[in-house]
Amino acid sequence: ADKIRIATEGAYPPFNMKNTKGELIGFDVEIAKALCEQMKADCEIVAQDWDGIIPGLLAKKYDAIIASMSITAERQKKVSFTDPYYSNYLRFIAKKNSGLTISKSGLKGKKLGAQRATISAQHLEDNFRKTANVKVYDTQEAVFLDLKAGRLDSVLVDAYPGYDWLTQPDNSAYDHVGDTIDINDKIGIAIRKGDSALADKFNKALKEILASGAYKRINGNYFPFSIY
Amino acid sequence: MPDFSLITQYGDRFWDGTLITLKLVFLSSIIGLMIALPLALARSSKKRRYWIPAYSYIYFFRGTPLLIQLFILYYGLGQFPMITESFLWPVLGDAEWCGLIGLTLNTAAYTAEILRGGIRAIPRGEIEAAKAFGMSWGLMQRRIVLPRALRIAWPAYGNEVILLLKGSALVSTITVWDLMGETRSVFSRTYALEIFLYAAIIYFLLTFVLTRVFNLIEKRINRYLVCY
Amino acid sequence: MTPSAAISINNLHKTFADNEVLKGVSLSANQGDVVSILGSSGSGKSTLLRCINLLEVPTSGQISVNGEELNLKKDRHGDLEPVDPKQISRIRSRLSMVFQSFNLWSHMTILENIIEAPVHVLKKPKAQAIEDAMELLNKVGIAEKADAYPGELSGGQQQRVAIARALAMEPDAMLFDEPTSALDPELVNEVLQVMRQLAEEGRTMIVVTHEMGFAREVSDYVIFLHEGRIEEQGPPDQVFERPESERFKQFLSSGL
Amino acid sequence: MTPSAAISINNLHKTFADNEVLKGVSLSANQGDVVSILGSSGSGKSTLLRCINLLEVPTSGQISVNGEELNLKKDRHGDLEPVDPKQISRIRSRLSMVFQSFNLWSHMTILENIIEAPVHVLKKPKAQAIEDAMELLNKVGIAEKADAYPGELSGGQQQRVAIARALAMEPDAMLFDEPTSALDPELVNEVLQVMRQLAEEGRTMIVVTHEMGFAREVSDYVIFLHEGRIEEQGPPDQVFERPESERFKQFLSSGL
Amino acid sequence: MFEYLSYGDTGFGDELLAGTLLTLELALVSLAVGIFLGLITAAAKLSQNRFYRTLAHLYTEVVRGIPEMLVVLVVFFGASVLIQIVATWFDYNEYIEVNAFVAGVFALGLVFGAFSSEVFRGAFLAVPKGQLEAAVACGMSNWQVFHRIRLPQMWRFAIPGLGNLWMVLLKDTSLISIIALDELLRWSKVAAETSKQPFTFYIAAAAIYLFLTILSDLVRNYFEAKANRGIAPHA
Ligand SMILES: Nc1ncnc2c1ncn2[C@@H]1O[C@H](COP(=O)(O)OP(=O)(O)OP(=O)(O)O)[C@@H](O)[C@H]1O
Ligand SMILES: Nc1ncnc2c1ncn2[C@@H]1O[C@H](COP(=O)(O)OP(=O)(O)OP(=O)(O)O)[C@@H](O)[C@H]1O
Ligand SMILES: [Mg+2]
Ligand SMILES: [Mg+2]
Repeated sequence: ADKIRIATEGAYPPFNMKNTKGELIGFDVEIAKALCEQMKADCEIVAQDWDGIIPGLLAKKYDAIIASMSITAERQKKVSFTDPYYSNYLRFIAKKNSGLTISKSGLKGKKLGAQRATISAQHLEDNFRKTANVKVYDTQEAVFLDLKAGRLDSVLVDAYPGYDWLTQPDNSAYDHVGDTIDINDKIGIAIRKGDSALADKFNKALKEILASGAYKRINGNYFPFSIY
Repeated sequence: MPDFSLITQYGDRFWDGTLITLKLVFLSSIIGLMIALPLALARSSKKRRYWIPAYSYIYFFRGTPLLIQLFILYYGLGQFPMITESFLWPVLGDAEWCGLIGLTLNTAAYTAEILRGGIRAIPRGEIEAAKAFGMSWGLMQRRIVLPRALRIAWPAYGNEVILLLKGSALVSTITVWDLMGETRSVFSRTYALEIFLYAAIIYFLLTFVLTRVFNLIEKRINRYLVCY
Repeated sequence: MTPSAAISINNLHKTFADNEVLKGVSLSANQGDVVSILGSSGSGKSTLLRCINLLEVPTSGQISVNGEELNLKKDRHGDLEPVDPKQISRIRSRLSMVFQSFNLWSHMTILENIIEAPVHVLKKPKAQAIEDAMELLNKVGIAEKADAYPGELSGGQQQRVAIARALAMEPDAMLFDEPTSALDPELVNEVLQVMRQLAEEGRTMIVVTHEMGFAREVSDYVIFLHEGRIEEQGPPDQVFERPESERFKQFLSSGL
Repeated sequence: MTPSAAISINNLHKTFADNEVLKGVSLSANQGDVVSILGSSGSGKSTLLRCINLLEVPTSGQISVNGEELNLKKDRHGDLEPVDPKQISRIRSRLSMVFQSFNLWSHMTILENIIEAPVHVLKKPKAQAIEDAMELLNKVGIAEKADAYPGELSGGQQQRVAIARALAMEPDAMLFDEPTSALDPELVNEVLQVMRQLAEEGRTMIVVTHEMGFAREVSDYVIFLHEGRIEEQGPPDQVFERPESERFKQFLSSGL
Repeated sequence: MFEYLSYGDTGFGDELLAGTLLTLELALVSLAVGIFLGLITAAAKLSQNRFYRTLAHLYTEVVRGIPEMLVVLVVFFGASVLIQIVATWFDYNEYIEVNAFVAGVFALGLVFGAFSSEVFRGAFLAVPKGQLEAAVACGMSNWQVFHRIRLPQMWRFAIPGLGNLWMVLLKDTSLISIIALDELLRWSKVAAETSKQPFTFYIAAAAIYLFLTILSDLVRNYFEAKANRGIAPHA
């Protein structure tokens, strides 16, 4: 079969990141590998900066994006998505006992951060930019770094990376605030419009790894609960 | 096919970003020039205790990318409790301030080097004449050397301000909502390449106007240059 | 060498790196004297003049202006250096120098050039300085150029501005370094005319020049420098009519 | 104006913008003639010389070199322009020009300066060119500077190299534009000496000069240009002893 | 803190080195492309042909006026899309790789060309007119005058300006990280985030850039001395 080239970002732990050897690792990467194995396809996974990831797909630099990308109406104007391979929620994180209440008035004048080009950032921009001080960062790490440096009162982040971050020992002074925000955010694999054959292949393989338990095993490597 | 609805939809964000960009460039170029004047004098001095520190400063800021300077200033310093707990934090904790400081320190180094070139190009005789009339060192710098050097260096300085304007785009990486910051955020929702085109046009117009302004001023201050 | 001389120099030496350019020069000019310095190229004329107002610091020797001796002290390397920058400034403001290449400040108009030092060094009120400047410009015959820039003037006009600028300091003495050698013959006459007038007014002047005619006609005293030493000196009649030094005879006969 | 003249110019006009600089100049030089062109500044001497080898294209008139007339045609604006670039190159390579400001190529050594055009324009073999160049350098007395760069030479030496460079083209005629006016008196003599020698060897030379002595002593024919016209011409004896034009008398008496 | 800087699988030392080499490679190839573009553009600006002149000035003004980051993005994505569109006209629907390195070099070269064309123009004009006339007077053809006299002398005036532009170029390579080339700055970012030691890695990157700058100065001094051989410093 043809080679399938898959792009991921490589800076979104624990879903995709690089280790000190310079290799790509993470949930997205493992899922991509499992799907390829299932499809018996020859795959190559490449890293691509987030800003250029959709244009790169359109320019046929690669054929699919498995990079925890939310399925949004705006993106669907440019690309198509497969069935979701996990669901996402948004959560605010702040210092323990920060006393913040999550509402327009409760966050008035507060400094809020998120990663640029994510659903969280769009959520903040759309709902809080008028009343609060919204800052966006090139990477998720930078958001957390600024939270710890005290430049941010709270950050809005995808639930799982947030969970992952909170479980690390040096972040024990922080916790979720407010409820889980469900904006019906589904994460899918992006492919070029018209590439429906490839979409079908992915969808089929996804069903198969869900059934075979491969998905569950990978999920377990990262989270003690199901994220599907 | 360019999507003009983007302009109506995101026009005010471009406008806000342009204002921030202009504010940063205006302030940093003026303050940078103030710093550059003494720096250039120190750099031109024959005394080691003046030129070595000036030279080191200039070398560092010209020899490393502005992006790294901004990162060190913003993320790097935020790592040290010594700084986050000090009285400087209200300033260094703020992204716009960091951007302004970074741009200012950077342009001061470049401008100092340009001014030094101007100082060196002053005919020796004009400086000797100033000495021969009993001018003290300070008076001579103030009345003859700096005004003359600035006139000689003016075209090169104009280039530097344009480079500063373009370089200011990098403050978007430290969460400032300048023109580039807005552009990248809007792009990351729409994935419409023409967003970059619009930004390019705005930047081009700004440099275009800036170039004319500098030429006008040059005509005024360099009236004395008579071409035969 | 009376202490009341306007300018007096005693046993001046100046060495550049290994090159001894002045090898013990003494000279004194009284109030109102015009002293001409002759000599071939490289003989040290400019260096001597530049030492007088410390544009070059001499290696050894004494310099007094109006009876006030310049304080020089030996630095670590044994070279002289000025002790008191204030004294240097004060003395320089009493000695005006007119350079061969004019050295007008090119970013200022003629008028600004002339009032610059009186206003900022002598602290003369600006209105007064302008009035005086216009009078001087009239005197050298280029008042109509007051608002022009130096680059817009011919060489002779620039040199006349340079003289006016020097006069504006109301100096005790004026130093001229080949004030005419950058000019073409027509312009030379213009400038010599102005200098003759100054001499007649009784200005103290020290003039490095190649214009024998001028030296002969205008000076009170002539000095011939050769390889850093004074080879011949005296009133012009004596020096030109009955030269003693062989070198000077040769110099005169080469005629330029 | 015989057609066999080495250089002949007929009714040459040259206008810059509105300024008519040459107003009909005719002149011819036979093989071996030395023609001197005198005239005050701005009279059009350089322009005349530069027209001969088409560094300036004349507005109208004819120019022949060695009997070959330069083909010029009118362009759209009615100005002349050369018809055949090959012809121009060929004629230029037979006329060597020596500039007032030397114009040596500063990125090449003296030797490279001299062999440059013979090798690349005349296609002379390099070894031969070097041999000939060394001979010429010997002739003008600076063979030991062959490997120096122009910047390392004094003015007089540079001018001699410029002459050697011109001679290396084995030209039919040489054009000199004030070859000594950038030099100091000592160096002037050096260069005039070399030119005298060339004249004695029977070279055709057209020389723009301010050196009356040279013009008188060396030339076969003297031309005095004034405001773009020839005001006086003839053999030097006649021109200097019995000048007819008032202007020229005045020019001679100003003496420079 | 320093274990992250170590060389090998446990640290980012080797990655930083690889990034540095890629940075140098990018900069050097862009330099070649940029000099080529700059020379052509300068020639166009000095030509008699009005069309070429206008075109050259337009190119310089536009590229000079747009942030380098945007030039990189526009070239990279614009070129890919364009090539793809052209390919479909010929019923070719397979992917045509626009190599990120090539695109990066092209973008940086475009910027360098715009700026250097001004340096070259000034340098060509600075060659003393008399020396050109001397060449013309010897009967040299236009081409001979250009490549034997004008071009070799031009470098003398151009090298200081080119040196400055090179410094800018060296640092602009960091923008290429946007199109996924792992040059020095991108590795520093990755390392800074993985290790959570931004200060360490940004300072390390700054030090490497400084080192490259010092190296460049030495090389430039060498070329400057070479171009100025035979020309007395005071003249
Ligand atoms: N700043 C300097 N450093 C080194 N040597 C110098 C310096 N200034 C002058 N000299 C040398 O001192 C000597 C005398 O120079 P000076 O300018 O006094 O001569 P001059 O008599 O004025 O000659 P000219 O008539 O050509 O102006 C010369 O040999 C010159 O090279
Ligand atoms: N390229 C040019 N464009 C316009 N005018 C020019 C040009 N070259 C010369 N002229 C004018 O032509 C006139 C004659 O100039 P030319 O150089 O021939 O004089 P000249 O006799 O050689 O004077 P000099 O002795 O000063 O060299 C001058 O008025 C000059 O201004
Ligand atoms: Mg002198
Ligand atoms: Mg002339």
